[in-house]
Amino acid sequence: MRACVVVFPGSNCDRDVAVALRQATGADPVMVWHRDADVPAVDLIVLPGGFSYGDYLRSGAMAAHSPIMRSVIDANRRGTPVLAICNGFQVATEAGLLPGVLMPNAHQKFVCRDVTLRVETSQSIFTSRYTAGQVVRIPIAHHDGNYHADAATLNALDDQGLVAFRYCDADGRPSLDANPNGAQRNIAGIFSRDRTVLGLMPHPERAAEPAHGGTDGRALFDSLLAALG
Amino acid sequence: MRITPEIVADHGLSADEFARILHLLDRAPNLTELGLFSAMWSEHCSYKSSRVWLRELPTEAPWVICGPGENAGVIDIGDGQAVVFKMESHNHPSFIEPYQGAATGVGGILRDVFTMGARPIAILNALRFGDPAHPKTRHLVAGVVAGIGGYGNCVGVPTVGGECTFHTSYDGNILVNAMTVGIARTDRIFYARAGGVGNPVVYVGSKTGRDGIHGATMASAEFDQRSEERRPTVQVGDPFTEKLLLEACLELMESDAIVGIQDLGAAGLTSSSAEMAARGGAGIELDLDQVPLRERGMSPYEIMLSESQERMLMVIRPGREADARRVFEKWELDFAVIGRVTDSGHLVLRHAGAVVADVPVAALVEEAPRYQRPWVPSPPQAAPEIAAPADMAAALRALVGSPDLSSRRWIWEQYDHMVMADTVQHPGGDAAVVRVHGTGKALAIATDCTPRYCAADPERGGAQAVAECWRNLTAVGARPLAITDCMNFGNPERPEVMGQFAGCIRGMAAACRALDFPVVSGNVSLYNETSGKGVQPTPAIGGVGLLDDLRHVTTLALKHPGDALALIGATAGHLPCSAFARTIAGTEAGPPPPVDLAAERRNGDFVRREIHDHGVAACHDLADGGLAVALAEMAMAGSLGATITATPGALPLHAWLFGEDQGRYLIEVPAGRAQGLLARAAMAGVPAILLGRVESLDSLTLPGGCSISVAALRTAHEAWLPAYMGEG
Amino acid sequence: MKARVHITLKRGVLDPQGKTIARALGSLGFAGINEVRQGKTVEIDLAETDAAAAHSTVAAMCAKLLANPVIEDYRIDLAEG
Amino acid sequence: MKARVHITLKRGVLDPQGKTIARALGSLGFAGINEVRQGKTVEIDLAETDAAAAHSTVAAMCAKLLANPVIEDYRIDLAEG
Ligand SMILES: Nc1ncnc2c1ncn2[C@@H]1O[C@H](COP(=O)(O)OP(=O)(O)O)[C@@H](O)[C@H]1O
Ligand SMILES: [Mg+2]
Repeated sequence: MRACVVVFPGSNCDRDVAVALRQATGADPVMVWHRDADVPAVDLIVLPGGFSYGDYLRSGAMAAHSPIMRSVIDANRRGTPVLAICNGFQVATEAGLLPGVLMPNAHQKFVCRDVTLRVETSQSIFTSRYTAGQVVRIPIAHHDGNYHADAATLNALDDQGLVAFRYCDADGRPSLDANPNGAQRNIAGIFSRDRTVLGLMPHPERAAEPAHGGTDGRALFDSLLAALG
Repeated sequence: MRITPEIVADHGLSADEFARILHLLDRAPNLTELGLFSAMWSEHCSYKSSRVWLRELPTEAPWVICGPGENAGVIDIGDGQAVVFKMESHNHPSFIEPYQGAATGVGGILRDVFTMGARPIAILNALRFGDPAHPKTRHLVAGVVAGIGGYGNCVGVPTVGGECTFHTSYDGNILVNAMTVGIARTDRIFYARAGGVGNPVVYVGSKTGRDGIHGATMASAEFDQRSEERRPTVQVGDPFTEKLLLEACLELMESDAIVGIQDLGAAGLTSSSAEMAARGGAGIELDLDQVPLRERGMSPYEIMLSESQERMLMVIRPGREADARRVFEKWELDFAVIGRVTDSGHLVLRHAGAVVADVPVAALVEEAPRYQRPWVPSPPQAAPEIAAPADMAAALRALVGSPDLSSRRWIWEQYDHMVMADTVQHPGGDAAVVRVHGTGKALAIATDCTPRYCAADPERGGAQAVAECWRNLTAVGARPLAITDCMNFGNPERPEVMGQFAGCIRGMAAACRALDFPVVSGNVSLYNETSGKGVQPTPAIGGVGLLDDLRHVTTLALKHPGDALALIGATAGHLPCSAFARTIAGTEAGPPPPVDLAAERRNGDFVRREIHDHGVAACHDLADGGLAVALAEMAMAGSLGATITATPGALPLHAWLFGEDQGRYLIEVPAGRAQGLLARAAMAGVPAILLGRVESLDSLTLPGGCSISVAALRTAHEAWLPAYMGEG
Repeated sequence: MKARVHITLKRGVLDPQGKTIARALGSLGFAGINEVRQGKTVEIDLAETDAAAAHSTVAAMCAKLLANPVIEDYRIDLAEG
Repeated sequence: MKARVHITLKRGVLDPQGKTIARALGSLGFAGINEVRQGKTVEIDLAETDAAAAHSTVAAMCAKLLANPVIEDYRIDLAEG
């Protein structure tokens, strides 16, 4: 599997996800600077976490309109999967790769901690190594993770099985208490309609090896390796 | 413009100091030159009150690569790697504008570390606020915590630990101390020295605006009504630009283009150019027309004294301007050649074609005044009687739920403490543990100080702060290597305050020597005083230790029901000046516990050896709240209970449970290994007793049969801070 | 010319910032607050001197970057500058 | 009544957001941008119906919470509502 990681000014989880990719696949991803005209021919494009353009104006907005994103969108149209983590998720929604928007957390504070997530489906190249309904523990770290979309969009996500992860309690219930940021319907991650884009607020690359204190994120990278070779 | 006595006074210079300037220059300075002296001779830049005392601190060890005097200290951790670290205060700005003050404090200390060629890998913050009941406190806590998080999170360096306590002495003067730790290659350390006559002097980063002019003099004066008028001088931080600056500097540092580099901190271009010239024994000539400006019409005075953030000054090798420019333009930062190195020994400034200042560098730096301020020793404290509480369990619950001992989760969950994916031990333990990227090694990092001890007995308090930091690093299994410090005190012109300063330094020096724990960098913040009321003496200590093998990392959480608990170190039941005395008995009087540095070392070395050679399941040092609080913290972290089977002997139970005798640890080992542990302790001359055992039940059983639910303790422990912040 | 763009959340979109401000004002003792909504303004100083041209440029900026049509409305005010 | 508070950074105070927006607009191909400054607005819907009383309440809110006088200026507009 050949992957690339798009680096925007202000990205800061680019190295972390590159390490996780290398550990899972044995190969170093290509790091692509945002001013490069095109993404290279790869099997996977990663939009990493961080604070692209300082999260100024709206998180993800300025990165979403940077030149490289046109190339990312084109590649995805031609079928290249996109993994969009945290700030990457914000970029992906602003760029129209995914529906909805990530608003500031309901409590107006940055939040960094482990959360429990329910894996909603194993029917995707990103989640095949999980089982549907599995409860996993993965960290979040964001100020703007409050997923918002209109009712029609939310219904469509649910009806078409496009919600990938939901914040839940230890027993797998997506309760109010388990929701760390006010996201509608406890949504932590969603797929695009054709399931070639996954956007998620939690950081699987921070739960990818024993030194992290948990390895529940590893299966996401293993799923990709299984699907993409 | 004629320099009148009023202008001199407005610049924070005394009549004697001005006379000294006249003598050094052999003429009257112009206003720009007066500004240069005012900044460089301020307490903040010159250390004029503290320097004579700081010399007493030990600064050397075989592993020290660079001690105090540079932007940060540097120590060797083997394999060609070095740790670069420093702590700094941003107290006054944070009181005036908590978010931006704290944020720019983090920005400044990050630059101090990456300017030396290190990639920052961890941030810590040591915070002191006023009485929780004081009307300003809540607002200050909210702003400071958001500001620290806002900056560090955006730059992408994890904030992994710190301290936060409350005391009424900080009502008008909060303390915001930030520490950064970075990793560099030992053969690629960069120093702030100008060298090579004719070499270009280069400015990079953000543009210069009218921000923070006179920040250094503000940090060197007591607060009064007029501070309000100085308000517009607060700087706004831009962490996004800092991230770009960090990456650009580290990228250029891969080449050999840089001769010397220094960040622009307090007193901006003035101190960076003068200090680089002084360290390199050179002169510098600057053309101020070349400085990138944010506003039109800035005077030389303003350009030189601006404290705009996210800027650096470099001397580069001749002919390398184009390479350097390419790197900074890639990162969309300003880049300008603004001068050159000379052999004149003078700082010469040109503006609009004229020389606007010409001052010997030595006059600004080496010739800055140095004072042996009068001081009086702090009076010894008589020990009060501390009565037993009616209910031990209730006292314990009240302590773990008190402002100073309750959980800081509300704070550290606002900090990204995991970015860089190398945080092995999160906030909440004795020390943060951060892996050295790509290796099996890790650094342990902690900040410590117990100001009430320092107030009661500065010398003991100073020694205790260093010892506690050393103990916290030891408790996670690390070998403590060196410290940085941040000396926060009141007005040094008061002999009592200087007495506190002198006492703390003596105590610190003794502890550093006894523990082989030298000081490699630090910062002094004086005049933390409002209307004659100073803060408790607060020498914050930031320590770094090394774990050669990550597998030895030990946490404080209880692990296995049935394991034995052993108490290492002697218990004398010292209650005066303890957290119990303050919170439960309502008295702050009395002397702090004695600090036996030889025992501290013996006990710590023993514990570390046990962790390495025999493995321990859990380890925690005993500090505020003594044995009972330490045990409660271990139980809460592990969600397990424990039964104490040992008895207090001749001591009153409350003194045994809550006394704060130093040099102690609680460790968990498999029951079958307990006797071996005790035998080895006896051989090493280390006091150790079997304290009790870990239980699967959710309760702590204290001597006398009283028991308390761990869940109830946790509720009390977790509740206070969110409730105080209005989120209960 | 100077353009000021006012960006507000669409009616019906929950405004957590506004809610937090309303709560904070309440706890400071201010009564009689029905609702608080927060918005932002972006002031742009343009070299363009023709009002119509400036307006259409700024509208393009809004569409491309300044506002997110999923949740935000905007309004443009122009002034000589 | 409805009050709208406009909060802007004082002249001379660095505006990292404005600076970054200006740069992003530039790289989107918009030319002739001299400067961009970002501010915020807080719209408060008050039960109070008297304009003078409303104004003084909102001014107090600004002083106490909404604006930070160290780095920000503010302006209050009132409207029937
Ligand atoms: N301001 C803060 N920021 C981050 N972590 C903090 C802060 N204050 C306290 N902590 C963390 O909470 C834990 C308890 O702190 P403290 O009681 O000072 O520890 P100790 O008594 O072991 O020195 C530590 O892990 C510390 O790093
Ligand atoms: Mg400790």
